Amino acid sequence: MDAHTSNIESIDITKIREEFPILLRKISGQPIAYFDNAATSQKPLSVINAISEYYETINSNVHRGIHTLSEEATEAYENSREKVRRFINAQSSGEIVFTKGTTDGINLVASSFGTNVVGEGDEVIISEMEHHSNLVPWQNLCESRRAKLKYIPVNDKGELMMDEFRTMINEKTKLISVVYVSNSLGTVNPISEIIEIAHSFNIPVLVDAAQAAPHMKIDVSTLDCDFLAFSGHKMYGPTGIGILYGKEKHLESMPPYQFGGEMIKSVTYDNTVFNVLPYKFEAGTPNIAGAIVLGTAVDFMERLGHENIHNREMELLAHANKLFSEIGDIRIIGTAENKTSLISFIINGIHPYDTGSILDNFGIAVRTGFHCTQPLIEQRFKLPGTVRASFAFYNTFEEIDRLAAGIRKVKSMLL
Amino acid sequence: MDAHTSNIESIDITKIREEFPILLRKISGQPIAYFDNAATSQKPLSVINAISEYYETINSNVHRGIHTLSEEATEAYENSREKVRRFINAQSSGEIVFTKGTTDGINLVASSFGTNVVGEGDEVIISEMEHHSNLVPWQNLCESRRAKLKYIPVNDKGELMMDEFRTMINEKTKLISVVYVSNSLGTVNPISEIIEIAHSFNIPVLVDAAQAAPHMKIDVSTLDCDFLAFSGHKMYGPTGIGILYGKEKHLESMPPYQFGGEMIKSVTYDNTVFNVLPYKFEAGTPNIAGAIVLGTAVDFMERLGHENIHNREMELLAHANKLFSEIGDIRIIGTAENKTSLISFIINGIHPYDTGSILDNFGIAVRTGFHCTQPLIEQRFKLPGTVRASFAFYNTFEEIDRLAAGIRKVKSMLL
Amino acid sequence: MTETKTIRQKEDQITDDFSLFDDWMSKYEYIIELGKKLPLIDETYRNESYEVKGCQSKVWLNAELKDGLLYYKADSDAVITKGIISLLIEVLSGNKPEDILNADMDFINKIGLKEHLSPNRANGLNAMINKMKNFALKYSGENVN
Amino acid sequence: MTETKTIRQKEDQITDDFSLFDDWMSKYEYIIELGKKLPLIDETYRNESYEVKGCQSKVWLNAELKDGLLYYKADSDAVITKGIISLLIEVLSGNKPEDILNADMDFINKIGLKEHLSPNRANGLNAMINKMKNFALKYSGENVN
Ligand SMILES: Cc1ncc(COP(=O)(O)O)c(C=O)c1O
Ligand SMILES: Cc1ncc(COP(=O)(O)O)c(C=O)c1O
Repeated sequence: MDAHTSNIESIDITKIREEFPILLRKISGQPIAYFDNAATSQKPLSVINAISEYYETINSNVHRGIHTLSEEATEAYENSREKVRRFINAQSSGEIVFTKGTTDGINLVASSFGTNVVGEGDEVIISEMEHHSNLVPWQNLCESRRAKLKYIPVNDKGELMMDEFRTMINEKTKLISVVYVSNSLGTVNPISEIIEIAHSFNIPVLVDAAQAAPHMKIDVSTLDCDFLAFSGHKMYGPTGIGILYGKEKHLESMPPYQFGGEMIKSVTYDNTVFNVLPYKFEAGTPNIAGAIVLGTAVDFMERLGHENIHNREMELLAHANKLFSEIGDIRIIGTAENKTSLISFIINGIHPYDTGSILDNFGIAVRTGFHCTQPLIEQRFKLPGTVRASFAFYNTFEEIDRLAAGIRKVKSMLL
Repeated sequence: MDAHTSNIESIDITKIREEFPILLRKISGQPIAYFDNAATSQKPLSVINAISEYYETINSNVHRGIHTLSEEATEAYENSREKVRRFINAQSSGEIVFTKGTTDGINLVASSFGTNVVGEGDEVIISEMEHHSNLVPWQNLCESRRAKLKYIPVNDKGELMMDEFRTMINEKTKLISVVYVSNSLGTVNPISEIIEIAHSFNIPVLVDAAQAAPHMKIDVSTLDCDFLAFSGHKMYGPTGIGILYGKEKHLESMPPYQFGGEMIKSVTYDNTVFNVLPYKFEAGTPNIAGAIVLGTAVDFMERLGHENIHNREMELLAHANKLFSEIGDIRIIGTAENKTSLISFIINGIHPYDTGSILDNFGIAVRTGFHCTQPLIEQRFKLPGTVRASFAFYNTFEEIDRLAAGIRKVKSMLL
Repeated sequence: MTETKTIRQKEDQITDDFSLFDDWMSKYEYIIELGKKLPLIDETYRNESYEVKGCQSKVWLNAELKDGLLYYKADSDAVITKGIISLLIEVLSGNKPEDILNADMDFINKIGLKEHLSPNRANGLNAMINKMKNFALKYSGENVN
Repeated sequence: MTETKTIRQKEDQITDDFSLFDDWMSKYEYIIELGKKLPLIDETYRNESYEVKGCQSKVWLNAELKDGLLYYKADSDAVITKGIISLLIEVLSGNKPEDILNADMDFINKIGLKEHLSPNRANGLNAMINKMKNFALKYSGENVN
């Protein structure tokens, strides 16, 4: 494969990049090479413009309003929910709850479902590679319930040790919450298998799909997961909006998480009757623009096609891997068979902070540090942090060439 | 006063209206007359454009990033927090927590502070005119703590009965939460007095300022309130963002509300140390665009000036009151001395739904129903709902003339 | 009776009637007239179990089977809602449950109800139709078994 | 000693030095050199109580008063951070606590540290300066009492 041409004809990279105005920016006099996509993706014009369009044409509070704007905003809001339902192939739109983001969704489950099913002496299983957002809520739940939190171990390649996992389950296990794709290693976990095993013991599974949503087709019906959470801002959508999918039977059984407008059916001074799904979990005025425009982000991804996105990103990853292997003194953290387009690495003897600082001066944006997986990086891999370059389909081979050249320069400056 | 000219020279209404693109829309062939401002306000171009600008120039995840975009986004995010701090005159920016909105803020307090201070047999005081968002969280808290929820009664004019309030306080009262401005009556409550009385008994007070923020200068230092919550979308800002102000000593004493990224200082598999204020209460990727652009909304309001906004809105209210009094068969619900620019009413013998439906066909957007204060409307005022016309400074005398004409038409069609 | 006038025919009739009005106001006035004439439901049915959820105004609805045909009665505290439900009853009442279940209620779009008859009605409207069809479902089941 | 070279003078010296570099890379290389020369802090101080919070790299800092003048020692696990703190020490170390408290540290802007020395440093930088000034505050208090 010629490293500098993509064999994906379905995405015209030059053209698609024009849809991302921020990619034209210069940093330190150089065009930006944005490799911090796992933290948040950039947004296409269709998404940016849809926000303006919402505010310029139909902005209004949703539900209960009988005037035209309110009806139009409500329709757009519910249409977006339906788009998301299709996007992840949920059974009903009552299972699609708009949240603030992945963290909000996981906290909702930990609070409303967790306290229902986890009692004293029980056990919750997560993994060693969880993002803080899928770790600290369970630490907190287990502490307050006097339950035990267990971690599926991670091998040196950054893969879950499935044999260990099997032995960790017992009759006290009440909940399993695992990340679909690791944000610091890139590992795509065998989530179907985990769910299958868990269900054979009747244990519900929450999937943290924050890093899966931007990169692969999610199918909650096929996965049969009990809950699944992701964020809009990582999948080309706006900030402040996310999705919690939950099986109807679970959502029905759970108490509301927040209380207020929208989530009630009727209120008296003595008593409140809660609303039906999904509204029971959407207290207060929602992020209306965010929710509607999340639908635009879904449209955008479906226009590109999951297959095309995946293929393009795999080519970028292969190119980067090839260049990195030629540089030397680089240690890649996370070398699983099944990975998304992300490389976490350190240059031997150089602190990630130094690497990131110098790369920034070449206009290259990488993330450095623990990537919100401090125990994984510090306790499991015994590192002071890593440098993470995470690619989106709109990155180019040339940008990756610049990254490789930048790393060589860092080495020559610091070693 | 000539009803059709404003004596406020400081706001050029024709010019300022040009900053609100949605006001040019036609509904049913007529220019929209948007009187649903209490549900959500429209947004000026400066706000709409600031959102696009954020996404087109500095979009990036905040904090911890060392590349330029991340630094710029972080700076803009923290600048906005500082603007909000000044806007409400808080002591320190650690007291300014970005939330999803008023509902989110009140739930945070009910959950993290409420469970700390309210125990079995204790009492919480709210009022009969609370929005569901400042009512249902306390119902829930009191139910789970086996505490008692008491309501400050409302007189026929829609004012809090302060003498009753004084007698309700006792040594079991642990928390008072009251709305600053009623969203369904327009009443401006004597919140300073309430806080003074409460503090003389050492009882903390939360102020629901959702309807105050768009209409008046809020000064938390002068008020000396313990908590105060409001929403961006009602004060010309974006949806999905709000503010919880809390006194540092309270926020320090409270456990986190949500757990995840951002709100931690360090995490190990066994233990988590939480971050300093305000980050302890900002788990997960925040609504970055929303938070930054809330600052733009603050700029917008300060450019207009609280005084100018207030004067203009009082003129609109006076004009509407005058016209309404000439129509006949109208009952206004909420006739307090101190009101914001809002009229809740029913036409005798006509269901609010009928009125709202017909007005919509004249391009007039009002809200009908309980306005998320069902107990107030249904139990206290024994009504099936009201029609609510809530004015913002950008409304015009002509629009109010059309409203009055529309009401006459409704009467002729239905009576 | 259903032989002489099918649901489709009644829908067409209403669509024809409405096509005579050239502004929304006349349509409204007509609907309000219909609303005022709506045969009131018995007091005993004005309670929660007969309430249609999802309308801003209160709507109570009941249905009874007579000789294999389903007859509806309803009331509302809002006149426009009464008018709308009166149209629905006009079309559906007196038909076989099976025919009611199959009705696509397309006339609602044709007469411009959804655009002009005040927004949220879309919700309330669907709720009313659903409740009516639920009665039909219940009684069609009874017929079969 | 402080008579012969004030904080301001040291700042000016550094600003002059930096003005000779015409690209950020030379500035970086200079800072990296400084970093490598930073006198290491004693092992005993490499613990949490001497850690500067708010930097992505670890920074340890201590100060000791000798003859009324304050002397700093520091270390970091990142070289650029070491270089930056070495500049701060160059300017502040060996001065009276009062003078340190009054230093406006304006040279940081002048030499372009904030724009080119990698972003979040703004945070880390402030944290380092704060910690240094806190030492000065503590010892200026001791002087007075
Ligand atoms: C007085 C009052 N309190 C609370 C709220 C809730 O605000 P939000 O829906 O933005 O959370 C509102 C607005 O709906 C309100 O008017
Ligand atoms: C794997 C993973 N889980 C959870 C999160 C939290 O998502 P958010 O910050 O949008 O709530 C992230 C992103 O930061 C992530 O990468």
